Amino acid sequence: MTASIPLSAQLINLFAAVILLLAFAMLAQRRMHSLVNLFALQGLALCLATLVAAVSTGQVHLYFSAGLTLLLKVLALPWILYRLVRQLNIKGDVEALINIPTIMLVGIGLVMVAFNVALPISELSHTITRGTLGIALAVVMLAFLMMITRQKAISQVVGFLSMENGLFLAATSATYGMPMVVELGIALDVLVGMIILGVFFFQIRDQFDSLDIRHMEKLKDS
Amino acid sequence: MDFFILMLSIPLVSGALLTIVGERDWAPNLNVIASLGTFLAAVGLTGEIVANGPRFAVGEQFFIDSLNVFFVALTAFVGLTTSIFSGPYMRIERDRGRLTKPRLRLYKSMYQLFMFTMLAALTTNNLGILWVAMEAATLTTVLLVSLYRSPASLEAAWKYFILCGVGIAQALFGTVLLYFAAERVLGAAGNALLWTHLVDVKSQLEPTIMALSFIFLLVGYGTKVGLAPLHNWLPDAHAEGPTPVSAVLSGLLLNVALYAILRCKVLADGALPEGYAGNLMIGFGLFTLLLAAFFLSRQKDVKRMFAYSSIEHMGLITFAFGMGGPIANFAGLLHMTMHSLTKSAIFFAVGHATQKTETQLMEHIRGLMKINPLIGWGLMLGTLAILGMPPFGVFASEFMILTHAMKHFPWTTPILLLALGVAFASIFSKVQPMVFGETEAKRLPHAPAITPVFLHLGIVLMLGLYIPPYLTRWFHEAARMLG
Amino acid sequence: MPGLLSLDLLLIAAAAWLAIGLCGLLAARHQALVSQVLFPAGALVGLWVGVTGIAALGGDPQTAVLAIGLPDLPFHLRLDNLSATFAILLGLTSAGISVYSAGYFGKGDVAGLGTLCLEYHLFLASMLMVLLADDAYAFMVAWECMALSSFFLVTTDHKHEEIRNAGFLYLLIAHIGAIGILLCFGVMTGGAGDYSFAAMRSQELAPFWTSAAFLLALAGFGAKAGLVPLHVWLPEAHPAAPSPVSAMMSGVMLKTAIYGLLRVSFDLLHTTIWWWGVVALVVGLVTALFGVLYATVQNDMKRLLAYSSIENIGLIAVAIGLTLIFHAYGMDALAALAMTAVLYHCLAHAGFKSLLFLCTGSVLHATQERNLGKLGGLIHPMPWVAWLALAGIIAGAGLPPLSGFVSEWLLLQGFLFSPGLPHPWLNMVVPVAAALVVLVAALAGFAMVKFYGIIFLGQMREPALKDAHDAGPWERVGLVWLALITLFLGVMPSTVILRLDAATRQLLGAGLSDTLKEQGWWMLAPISAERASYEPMLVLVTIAATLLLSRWLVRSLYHGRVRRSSPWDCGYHFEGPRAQDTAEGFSQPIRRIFEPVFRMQRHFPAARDTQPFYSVKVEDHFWYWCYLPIARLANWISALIVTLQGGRIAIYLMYSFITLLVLLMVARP
Amino acid sequence: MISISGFLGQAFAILLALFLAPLLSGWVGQCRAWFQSRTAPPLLLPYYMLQKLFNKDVVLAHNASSLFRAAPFVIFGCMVLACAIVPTLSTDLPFAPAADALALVGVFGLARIFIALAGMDIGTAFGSLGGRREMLVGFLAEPALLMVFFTLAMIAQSTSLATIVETLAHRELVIYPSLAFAGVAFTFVSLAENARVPVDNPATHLELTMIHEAMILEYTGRHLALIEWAASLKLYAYSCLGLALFFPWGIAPGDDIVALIAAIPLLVFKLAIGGFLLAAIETVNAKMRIFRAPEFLGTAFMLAVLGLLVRLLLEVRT
Repeated sequence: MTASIPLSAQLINLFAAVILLLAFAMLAQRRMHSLVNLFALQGLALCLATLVAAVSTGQVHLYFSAGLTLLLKVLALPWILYRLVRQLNIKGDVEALINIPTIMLVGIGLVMVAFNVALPISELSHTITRGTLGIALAVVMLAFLMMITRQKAISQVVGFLSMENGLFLAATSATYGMPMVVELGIALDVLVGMIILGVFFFQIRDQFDSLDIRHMEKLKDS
Repeated sequence: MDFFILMLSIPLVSGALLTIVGERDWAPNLNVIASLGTFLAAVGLTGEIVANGPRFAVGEQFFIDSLNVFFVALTAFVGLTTSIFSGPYMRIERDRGRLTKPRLRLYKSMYQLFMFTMLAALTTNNLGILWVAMEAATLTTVLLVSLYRSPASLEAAWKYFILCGVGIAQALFGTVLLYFAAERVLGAAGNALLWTHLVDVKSQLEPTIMALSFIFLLVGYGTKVGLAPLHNWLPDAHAEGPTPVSAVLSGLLLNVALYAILRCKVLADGALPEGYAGNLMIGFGLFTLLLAAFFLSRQKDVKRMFAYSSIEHMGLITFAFGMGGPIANFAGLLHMTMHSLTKSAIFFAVGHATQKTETQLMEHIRGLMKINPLIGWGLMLGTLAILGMPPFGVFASEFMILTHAMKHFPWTTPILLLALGVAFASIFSKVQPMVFGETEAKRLPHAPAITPVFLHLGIVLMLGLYIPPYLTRWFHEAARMLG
Repeated sequence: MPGLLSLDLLLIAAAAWLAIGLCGLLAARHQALVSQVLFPAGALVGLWVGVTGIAALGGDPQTAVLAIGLPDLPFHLRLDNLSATFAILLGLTSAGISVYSAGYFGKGDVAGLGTLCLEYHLFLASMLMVLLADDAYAFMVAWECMALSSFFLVTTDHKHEEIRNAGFLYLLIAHIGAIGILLCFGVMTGGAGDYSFAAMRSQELAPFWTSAAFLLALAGFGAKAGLVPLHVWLPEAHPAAPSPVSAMMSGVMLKTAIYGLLRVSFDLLHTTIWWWGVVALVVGLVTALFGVLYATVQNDMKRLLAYSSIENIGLIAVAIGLTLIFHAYGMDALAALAMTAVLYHCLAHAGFKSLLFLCTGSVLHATQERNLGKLGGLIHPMPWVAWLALAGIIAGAGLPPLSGFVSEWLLLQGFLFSPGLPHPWLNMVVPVAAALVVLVAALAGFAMVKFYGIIFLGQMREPALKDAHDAGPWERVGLVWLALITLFLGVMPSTVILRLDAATRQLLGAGLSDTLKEQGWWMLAPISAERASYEPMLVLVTIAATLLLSRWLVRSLYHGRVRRSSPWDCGYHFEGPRAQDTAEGFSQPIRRIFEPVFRMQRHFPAARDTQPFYSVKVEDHFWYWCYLPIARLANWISALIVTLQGGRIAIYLMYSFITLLVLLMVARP
Repeated sequence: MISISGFLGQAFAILLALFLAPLLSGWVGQCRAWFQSRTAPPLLLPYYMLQKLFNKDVVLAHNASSLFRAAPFVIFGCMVLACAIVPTLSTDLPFAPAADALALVGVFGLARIFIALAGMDIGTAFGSLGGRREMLVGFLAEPALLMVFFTLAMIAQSTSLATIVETLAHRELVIYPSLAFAGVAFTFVSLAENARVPVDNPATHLELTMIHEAMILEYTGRHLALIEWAASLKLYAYSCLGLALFFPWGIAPGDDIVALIAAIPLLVFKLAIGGFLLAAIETVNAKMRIFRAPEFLGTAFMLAVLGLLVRLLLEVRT
């Protein structure tokens, strides 16, 4: 069966696998700098996957999409994050809530769930990249897991952005991307969101002297 | 001039304008005037739709039918009254030193932008743009929630941002899946996310994908609606933001998010076996209702308590839409309207009450009737209205929901009874001593903006006793559209 | 008035009440205007309602549709014999209470008289609308307006925390009851969401759902009427409210609940199952016994009356249960007898209980004291109130020749003729129930003697009581009016029952009029004169004649000399008022005999106490067995649930995640 | 409706009651004295007492109210009415439909309330004590009495006393076990209601045990006379009731003058026996503690209910 898959599909699958791998790496990575690096790499892989899809299908808006990803996920957001990390002087994350091997195990379980859920859908897809839908879902879930387990505000945000990567991968793999206007809107939202978050980090540090989200557990009912 | 374009451009332009001119003495008036303009445009649009039927705008990207025009009118109206209320309220906040001029500028511009995003979300025909607008609504309100820059408000805003961001990301996944399903029927042309097109082919959509898509959409937008257990951001954001923001969050944002779910439900119903989407919504609705009722009994902060009350009502509305059918849908729509009007009125009254007593802790608020009878009566009547006491309109919808549930889903009624009973006891036992009783607090010199409170309550009262025929027709049409 | 139906006249009355209320709000600053003009005007409207109701009895049902209400469901109104009966009750009783209020609220400084006037008349108007409503929505709106306005009336004096708590408890139970009623209507709703009563009447329900509807109605209306165990609000709310309001609530509002129960179980549901009757009978008996026992041990005069109202509602429920049993077995004549007892007791209780509550109002105004332990001897400064209250307690104790006896007599007749029920168990149980009813009636006498004797007789327990003043002219008019109603109902039962017959006939298809018509107006013999008869007029005349004759004879044959001296008291001279029985002391035998029924905390003086004292506190078991456990349970659950909101964002994210995962795994189409 | 002869008969019955009642009290007192080996007071002692009391001035406490002064007349009126209702000589009484058995209980209740209230009026220690105890006895005795009537009413299918008596008097000789129960219960209730040993003792002012006497301590002169007379009327009414219900033979069925006249000596004879038995009961029993009274009356109630159930179980054939 493998032989029948065209090269472009094999490439996209490869990049998807890389994205998944990077998601795992981010789950395990504790140093903030490296985390941002990994995020940028993930963005790059996504960009390349979109590009391959664009080349192989010849759809114009996928080129735009790839370009947008490059601009936003590979250049703009990592740059903003680097600046934040430097200005806020964040070195590494504190010990995660659960130890890393356990998280990894949970992550693997999630990947299995995601594949299982996506399987019936993938079979319906006519695109060359249908197998990657499961990977995309897995990336979303891993990002989710990362957000749950991290304790620094900034790493939560990286997790959030990684989740967006997973969503874009899904969009690309399942349907060759969303309509242009939607993708632009999404990109704008992400960018604005990031800027607002940047402002936010400073406010949080001013108020709490730290970006540790454990300081933000005052509002509760119990 | 096209009312639709006018309605969307007024808040956008005035938002920009308010950012540019900064905080001047007349800025609050500009805010009100802009809201009034939006409201008038919305009224004009409504009249147009009622007279001529549904229409498109900007190609097919926007679509206004009897379902959303009703939300548009409601949103514009509550937006107007809230802007009227926020004038005196924010002035008092500034005098108390809680807010500075730049923040007031931020408040007003963000307020207008928020109105823009919500109106856009309501009127768009494109489910992708709907998502974008919902996300934008979150972004604009995050800054409003953290307006006081206190630790608590920052924490609330952070939670709001992250939880809603994550939630909405799932909605995006759902949208992608929906697009995926639609593309198989409608082709890769750009109209595969247009709701009008989707509705035409809804029965041909692939059930497996639609089920998955609806789950993601429900969880995603449900986070914004405040469905338990995805509701955790809601009480924090409501309690820590300025009161006008609480009023619009509760009165409008939740509605818009629920509206998004409703649009998706119509599609899911077409593609999926009978009752699938409905049962999910019934489950969420009941769970939310019950949980919120018990949360209510432990509240100390007045705004937080009413935030939980919003969760409770959202649960009830979700339950109503989950039951489906003309009566329940009608009741759901009516309840959304009533809840918006009543809850924002309550928040107005609560806002003044907290300003006068300088605390949000209920045990320290006493004798409002003595401090200012209008505020006292406003809060008391508002509370009774929200608790479903006739002759207020909330009762009309609860009446239909409960009787319909008894007839068609009798097993749910014990849960409804329990939840409504607990909610009643919890809220009323706290509000009553706040309103009644003795107090040492003196009357404050500020004149409260009490008109919006009684305007809202007056409408709610009227709708409880008499729903004008055109409104009825409109509701019916919308209810029919929901299936 | 040509062209106007009785229904229109009643609607005009409701509108007039509303208008009076609004005038009161607008004229809030002119206390004299509000009290001396508006309240009497309200009384006139009440009279109008009563007269219209009387005129409407026996006529065909009249219907109307108002332009307001829900879409597709405008307010349907209907005036039939049942609603007319209760409209009479409402109109005539409220006329007396309103006149009384003119005096009561005119004196002293009543804060917020304008709002009070609005609430009061809104209360009246909504009660009238409850009676007229012919669809579920209109009924519920009127019903809850009634609850709401009465809640505000109860909390008129909201400075005191216990009054606020009483109001809260009242509204809570009323609301939960209302939801029950609503669900009951939900069961009966016609297809396609037709909420009108007409649609419900034509609806065929499965037996399970019919029973569900009945039980929901019993619970829902029972919460309002004060059936055990939903009675707890009643003894709290009645003392808290101003006396005219207590009178209105006890005398009229509780009856609207009875009206609702009758409407649902005999009109809207057209099948009757025998065990419903047993349920109502048992609940009613427990309520009546419980109410009367607690009434006897109260030390607060208004609480005492409140518990007595619980007792009377219990008796009414017993009668309803009996009616249901007879009706289920098709014994129409007996069902009609029991139904007449229901309606008659509603009327009677409305009269005498309002009268008694208003008397407590006068006492309260004159002495500022509700505690029986600080009253006494008030017959001297307040002869009007005292003598009129005597009529109230005689009726309340169910003694001839006043109103209370007639209904109890009818009820017992119903019990007596029950053998012949085709159910052996019922045949056994029913006589025992009758015995308990008699016990209740006898205990009611005890409670009434305590009430009257401690307040009005004996020596004054506080020196300040000497300055008490009698009721003013407005108040006297109100009291006399209610006393006249009590007397009229007592001595003219046949006349009244002949009119009420229309309502009985409407509900059951049978009535007492056939037998009654053949007899004179003075005679009440529901089955036949050989089997049972009662001629209250003759009783009254005989006693009165003997009284006058013997007095005249004694005076003319002997003399009428009187000397005054100190009381003899068996030669002891414990002159002070402390020697009399206290309120606690008077009820001591009851506490002793029925000890397990009460939750008592007693303190006995010890041998070495320097300041020995005795105290006893009687509380309601239901609080400890029923309400507090529920409250604790709810508290416990909520304590558990709030841990969900623990403040940690990671946990919140996890909820979201788990929800998603669960749905993905479980919710497959 | 009301025939002249019936009306005359009614008037005669009332007058007879008024005349015979004190005599019955005197007779019971005399019998008691014999049983206790005392010198008996004259049979007509109650008449002398009444005469003396009517002649005396009324001495009222300073704070006696109008209710206190009115109560003796009301009580007297109630008792006269009761005597008018109870079929003594004939069942053809125009007043009989005025009140059936239930209403009769009501009339007794009315009298009881007035006497209890009058007792409380002066505000002395004994007065209110008496009132309280009277009501205690009352609420226990009333249900028992009604249960007795219920049993009888079921036999006769009527609560009208006249009908009951007629049915019982003219039935074929069937032994009703339920009647036995009812009879015993009725005796118990009558003892309690008429302030007799073992519940109360009319002949003593021993403070701690008084019921009836405690309430009327403050009464003097004509008021006391009326109350004493009313008390003997009550005893008479109860006695006649008992006789009519359980030994109904000899009561004239209609306005038959001969039977009516024949009924008088029979009634006097039956009353004499009854009074003798009452004195016997009062002598062989000891007065019990006031808190035993509930047990005593509870027993009566139980017996009456048992009678009812026996009636339902054994005698009703459906």
